[in-house]
Amino acid sequence: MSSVWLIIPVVLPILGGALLSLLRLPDKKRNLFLEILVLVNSAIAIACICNRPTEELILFQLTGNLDFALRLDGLGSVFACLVAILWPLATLYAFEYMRHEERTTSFFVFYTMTYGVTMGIALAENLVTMYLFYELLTLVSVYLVMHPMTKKAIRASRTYLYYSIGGAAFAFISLIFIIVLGNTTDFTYGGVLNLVKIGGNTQIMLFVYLMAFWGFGVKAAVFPFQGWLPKASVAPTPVTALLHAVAVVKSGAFAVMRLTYYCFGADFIRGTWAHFLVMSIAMISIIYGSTMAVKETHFKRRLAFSTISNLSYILLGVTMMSPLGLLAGLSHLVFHAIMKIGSFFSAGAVLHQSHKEYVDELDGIAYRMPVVFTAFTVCGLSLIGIPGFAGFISKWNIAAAAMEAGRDIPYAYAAVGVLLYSALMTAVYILTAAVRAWFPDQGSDADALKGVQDPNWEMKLPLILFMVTVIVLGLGSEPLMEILRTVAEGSF
Amino acid sequence: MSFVQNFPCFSIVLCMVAGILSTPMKGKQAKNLTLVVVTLVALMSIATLGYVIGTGESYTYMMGRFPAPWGNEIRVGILEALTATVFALVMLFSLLGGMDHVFKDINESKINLYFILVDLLLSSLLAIIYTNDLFTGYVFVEINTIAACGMIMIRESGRSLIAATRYMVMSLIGSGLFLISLAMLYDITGHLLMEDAHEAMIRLTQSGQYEIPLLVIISLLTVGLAIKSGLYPFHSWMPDAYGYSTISSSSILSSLVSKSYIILLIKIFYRVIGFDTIITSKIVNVLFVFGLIGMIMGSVSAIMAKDIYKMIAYSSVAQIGYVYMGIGLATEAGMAAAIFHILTHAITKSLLFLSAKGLNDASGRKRVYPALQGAAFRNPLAGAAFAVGSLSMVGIPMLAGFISKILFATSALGSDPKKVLPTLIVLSVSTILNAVYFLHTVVRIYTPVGEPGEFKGVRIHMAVGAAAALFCLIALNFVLGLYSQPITDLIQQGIQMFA
Amino acid sequence: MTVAYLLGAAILLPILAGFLLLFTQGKWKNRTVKCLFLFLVFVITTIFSVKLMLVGDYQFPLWKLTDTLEVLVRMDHLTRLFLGMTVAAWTLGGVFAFEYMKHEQKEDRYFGFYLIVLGVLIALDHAGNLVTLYLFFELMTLTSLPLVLHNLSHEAVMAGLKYLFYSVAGAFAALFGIFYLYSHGAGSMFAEGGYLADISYTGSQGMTLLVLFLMILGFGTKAGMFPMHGWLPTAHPVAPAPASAVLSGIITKSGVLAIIRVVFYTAGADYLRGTWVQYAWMTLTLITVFMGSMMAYKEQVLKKRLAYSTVSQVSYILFGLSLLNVSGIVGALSHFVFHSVVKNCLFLCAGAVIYKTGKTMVKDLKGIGKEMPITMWCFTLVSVTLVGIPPTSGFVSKWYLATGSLETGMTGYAWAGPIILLLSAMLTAGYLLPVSILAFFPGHQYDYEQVQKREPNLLMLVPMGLFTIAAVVFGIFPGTFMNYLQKIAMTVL
Amino acid sequence: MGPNLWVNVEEIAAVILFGVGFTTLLLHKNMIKKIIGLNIMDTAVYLFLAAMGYIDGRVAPILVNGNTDVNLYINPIPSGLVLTGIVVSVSVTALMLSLTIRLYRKYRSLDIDEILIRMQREELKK
Repeated sequence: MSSVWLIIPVVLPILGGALLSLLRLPDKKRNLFLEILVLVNSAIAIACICNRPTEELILFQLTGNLDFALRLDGLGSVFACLVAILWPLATLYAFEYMRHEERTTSFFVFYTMTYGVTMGIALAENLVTMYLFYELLTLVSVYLVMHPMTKKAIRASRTYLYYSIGGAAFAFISLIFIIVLGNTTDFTYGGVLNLVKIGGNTQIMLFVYLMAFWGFGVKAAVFPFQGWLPKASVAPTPVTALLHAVAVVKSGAFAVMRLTYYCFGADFIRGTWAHFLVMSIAMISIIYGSTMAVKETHFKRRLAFSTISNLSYILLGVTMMSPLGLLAGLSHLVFHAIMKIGSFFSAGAVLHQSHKEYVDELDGIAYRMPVVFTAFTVCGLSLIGIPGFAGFISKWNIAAAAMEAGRDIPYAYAAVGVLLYSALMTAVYILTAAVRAWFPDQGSDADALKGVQDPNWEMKLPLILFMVTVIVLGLGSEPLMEILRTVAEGSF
Repeated sequence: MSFVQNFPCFSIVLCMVAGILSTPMKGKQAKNLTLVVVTLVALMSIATLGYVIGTGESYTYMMGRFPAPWGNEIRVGILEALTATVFALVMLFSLLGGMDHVFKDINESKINLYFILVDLLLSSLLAIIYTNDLFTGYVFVEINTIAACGMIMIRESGRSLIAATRYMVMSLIGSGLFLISLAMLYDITGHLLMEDAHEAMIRLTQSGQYEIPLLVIISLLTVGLAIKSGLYPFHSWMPDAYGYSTISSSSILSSLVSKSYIILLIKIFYRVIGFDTIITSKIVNVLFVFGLIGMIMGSVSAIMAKDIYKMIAYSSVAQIGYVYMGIGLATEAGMAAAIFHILTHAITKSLLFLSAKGLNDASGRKRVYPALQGAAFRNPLAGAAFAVGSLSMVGIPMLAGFISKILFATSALGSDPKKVLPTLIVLSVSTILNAVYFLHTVVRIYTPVGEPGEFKGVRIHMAVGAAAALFCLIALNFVLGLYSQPITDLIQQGIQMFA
Repeated sequence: MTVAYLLGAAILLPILAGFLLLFTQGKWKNRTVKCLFLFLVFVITTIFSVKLMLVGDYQFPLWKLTDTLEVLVRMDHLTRLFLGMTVAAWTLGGVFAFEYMKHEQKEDRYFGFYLIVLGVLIALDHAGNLVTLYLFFELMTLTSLPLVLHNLSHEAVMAGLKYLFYSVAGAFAALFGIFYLYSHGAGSMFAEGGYLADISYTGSQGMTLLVLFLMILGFGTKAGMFPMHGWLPTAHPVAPAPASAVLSGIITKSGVLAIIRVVFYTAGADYLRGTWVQYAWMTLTLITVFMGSMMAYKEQVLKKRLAYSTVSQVSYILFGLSLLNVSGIVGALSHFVFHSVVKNCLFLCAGAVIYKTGKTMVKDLKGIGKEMPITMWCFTLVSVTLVGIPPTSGFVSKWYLATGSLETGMTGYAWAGPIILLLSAMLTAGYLLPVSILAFFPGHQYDYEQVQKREPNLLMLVPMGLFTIAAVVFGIFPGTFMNYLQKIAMTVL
Repeated sequence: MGPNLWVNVEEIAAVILFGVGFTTLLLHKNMIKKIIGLNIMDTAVYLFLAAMGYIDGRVAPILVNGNTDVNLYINPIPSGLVLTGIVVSVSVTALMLSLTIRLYRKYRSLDIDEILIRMQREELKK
């Protein structure tokens, strides 16, 4: 395939979104238009991934060695593929979810645009391009957070904006260092740093890495920059689910992967103080996220806190600074996306059908909405890391990476401990909700849920698909792991 | 001698003549004349730029009949022509963008006066850019000040009068310092033309004479011009001056006038004193520090500001901090970044002021934030323009601001190692602060008003000229953001031509 | 690969049947048909299992989880022992429940999960490597949860959550060890005698001992070993009686199975012998034995008393294992079988009492032996067995345990073990026999006029009777069985 | 130092005057005094320039008897500069004065602080 095709997955949704804002179609036609657009886009994206064009596609030449360029490599393919598969389903879900909301057209305009921008992050060939799409992602997604237009939503969107832009500002520093002190700005497995040029400034470079880790990590909600994520859960569920479980936060994690393995190079960081620090950051985030999730009783916010901890699982894998670590990060990136979008969609379905927001209102709801709660339970068990579900595989990988790293750096063993602690907390916050839903206390008020039932197929279909995927991947993900392993070793 | 070589001189003279011609005219006629003149100047500057790029070297142009070292000269290089082009274009767009307000804000009998001032201002700007003679520089600095002051006070509200007074006092202090430094410079070199003064300067530095007077001169000169351009902490006059004059004035003042002094400063640094001498004098370090402080404090003040114009005005303080920080890096790359930022800031700040006015119109002329809620829906073009300007200021890729940021940061890496991290960190922090106030406002103007408020159904359609101006400025922002390479190359060449 | 299909059938049949029941909740019009269907499933599963046990030893990967993790199944003597016990107890418990569950709500859900757990347990018994073990261990926890909180009272739900979190926490502690072993080249498959002493294993000794201890502790949670025993007395009594029976009789034993797999099939007894892990483990089990019986002695609610008894008795087994010698293992394995039989029976008896009279407190049981003589005879007989009065089965196992303890020659422990066992046996007598005494000899205030026969029907009596007979027969004729266990013990060391 | 000081007496006076003017312009509250300060400051510079251009024993650069010998006259350029400067300062002074008048008309005060206070009061009234 010619590399010109690469531009399509990025630009088509953006143009499609823009077109939508001009057309002002009635709801039904709009939905059809959007679904087709998104499907076509996903199809093209997957076609690109299957027949990978090897050469790059330069969009703009900024200055001498800086250009906006797209290229598809292994890591990008994984992310792009994930996004391409999840987006059509999420869009389908959103149609039903948003039916009774206002300003749906502008919502879908931005929703679709976000697709293109996320693709841009996946396909970016160099740090500058990724930075561009990273910033754009903030901008297009901020509307989605403020969409309810309540005071709370606007405040949340502002917080989100400041955090993201701020993070990018610090990531920007690393961009500069890579431009100046790297052999090239293109992502290259193993890093691009020119050690001759760096000379004695290794400490500064490590400091810069740390700043960039935090900078890009803001989107991945690493401690102490996690504050925006729970707040942003005021957004409509399709947004929370897709953006705050897949697109936005995963972009952050993806960016950290790019930064670590494709810019600085894992070898450069391994064993330094920066390595210890980033590992600690990831661990603290995990502990913080999962503990707070237990404390939180708002259903969606609880899941948001869970996202915080799970994102740091990815980062924890990444910070093992080994191919195995990258594999671990990647597998959790994929699996967490599926299971978290599944659980968010369940929470959204509950909200949509019954307007229940708090966990303690869920008594017995599972019998009213069996499909939704089966999906939630399956995704939740997967989040805990129960074997037989997808989450176990990725946690296994993370632990294996940590154990491997632990041979040289015993500190990494702590990561396994943290992982298990968090798994326990996950069990607590997921299962208390699930048990409540399935096994209500006898005294609970059965009338509170009168008339609540499963949503229609547009919401159920994605849920069922996610649930099945979680189980299938949990039982047999051998082919996927083989692909991911080659990617993580940089040979894809 | 090519005919094009006359253009710089022509454009200066043309502006003056137009000013004189406007005296008996009615406001409308004066306006048309001014627009024509500004357009002509822009075209001529472009032609000059083309010519200079073509020949690849600068030329001096003798004013009057006396040759150097006695006569008066202008000098045209790439940088001068480029700056003149951008300035003329921004001037044109600013005038177009704020034209209807000029007629609303100003007493009808005085409208022609306003355009006279504009003409004068443009001529003095061009003169400051082109001049090769220090004292001519001083004279036009004063003319610039007078014209600018006139443009502030012509609105004749109490606020604008006081703002003009403050502006005037600060400017006079600045130009006083500048003048005395010139006098001393003349004292030790015996020349006023830049080349000759520079040669004398080289001789002096080589022989090691007059070290202390030289230091005094450099300090006075820098401080004088820094005060005039509003470097923190000499910025107190800015918010009122920009916030309470008619919008074209605000736009022109913030994007051009204060920048022209910086251009003059850079020119003197390179062409008279010699950049190496400047570096050894450590004055750049002072500029660097104040630049950094300005970047932060300007933004902090902008966050505290309660109305949108003051916010933009304080943001100018921060941006001037950026420029001085670039100069303070004491490298050629830093200087190039500073100059690029001057251009970026010129097009972005005018865009912001003009669009802020559009939003303000859509909100019953209220300038406080709560009134602006949803203004972007009532005036879509202004909203979009404000958003683009804000994003550029924050430094979103594809827009001009991002390139300045990249240039600043990369040049920081090439400078004194002690300056690397402070620069980068302050740059990042300042970006965040920028995001806080600019994007806050953007979010605000794009937040629909809940229940039908007082502005229900209000929809502002901008005048054709204003709309065109906004479009052009947005386009310029994207051009600088996406195809910056030619411009940065030109700046680099221009700096080399200085030496 | 017929064995694979057979195995798949044995695992999937109950699971699928369970799901069928879950999806058709409340739609079975005829209860008899449902019970017959269930019985059929039990019988077929049993037949499959027995066929599997007769195939001979085998070991093969079932499928791959990822490119490095595979699900491995294995049939050896240990599997046979556990599998046989599981299927038998499950079938009898199921039959008992046909009657018992009449007075509970939502019995379809109960039977659904009951069947699913059976499938999972069959798979767990077959686990051939640590990952497979862990996989089915977790699934067992989750699927058995609905059995615990079946009646949905607040108390039951809370107990269920407690059960869940303890189990999950324990499993995660074990998981840490699994992670460690795998990443250092161990864990591929179980082997008699362990393989951590092999050269290919790269883990450091200190760390390995630590993770082994964690694994023992973690899997020991399921077996109610101190300090992770807290859930057991809470969770077992709130479940319906047949569920309590299998929970106490079988599911706690899966913790034992897991520990055996870790200690004897992964680490190797030699690896642990004489290390701090052995001492610590032994200490914990002894504490549990003593503490469990003390608590049981103090407890007044019958089912809770039985639950505490489980805590203490399962640690007998663990104590035997911790001795790391043949006698200890034989004692442990025999006690596993005996205790399963006995505890199943005891809980079923308690269930029968509750079913018929609704009495739960020990002091209410005055004279119950006159009303339900067969039930209480069963109760008494197995109680005697558990106390370990010769010639019952309990005596045999305790004899072996004591011998094993003395054989170790470990200073202090060699003697402390038998003493505590003796103490605990006395306490056991102290908390079980008074129940029988109270039941049969209510004293002279008891109004014999009021006595009415309340014996339950055959569906309940037959399982209880069979368990009782088994307990007694094992005690009287332990010879062949003990030889079989001896054989197992020799191979694993 | 001593002799140098004496030789440069005009320059020293100029610098002192400049300081006086500068301070007045910067710190004085009264508008008129500010303007006076401005003028003192400018005048100081002119004095400085004129002193520089003056060469002992020569005459003003006005051709006398058609004698074009350079060594006869003082440097004419500073004088030219002073003239230009005066023009500039006059216009600036005029502008300042006009501003002052307008301010006075509006606020009836010449004290800049007072003016600010009154302006704020006025705005509050609106």
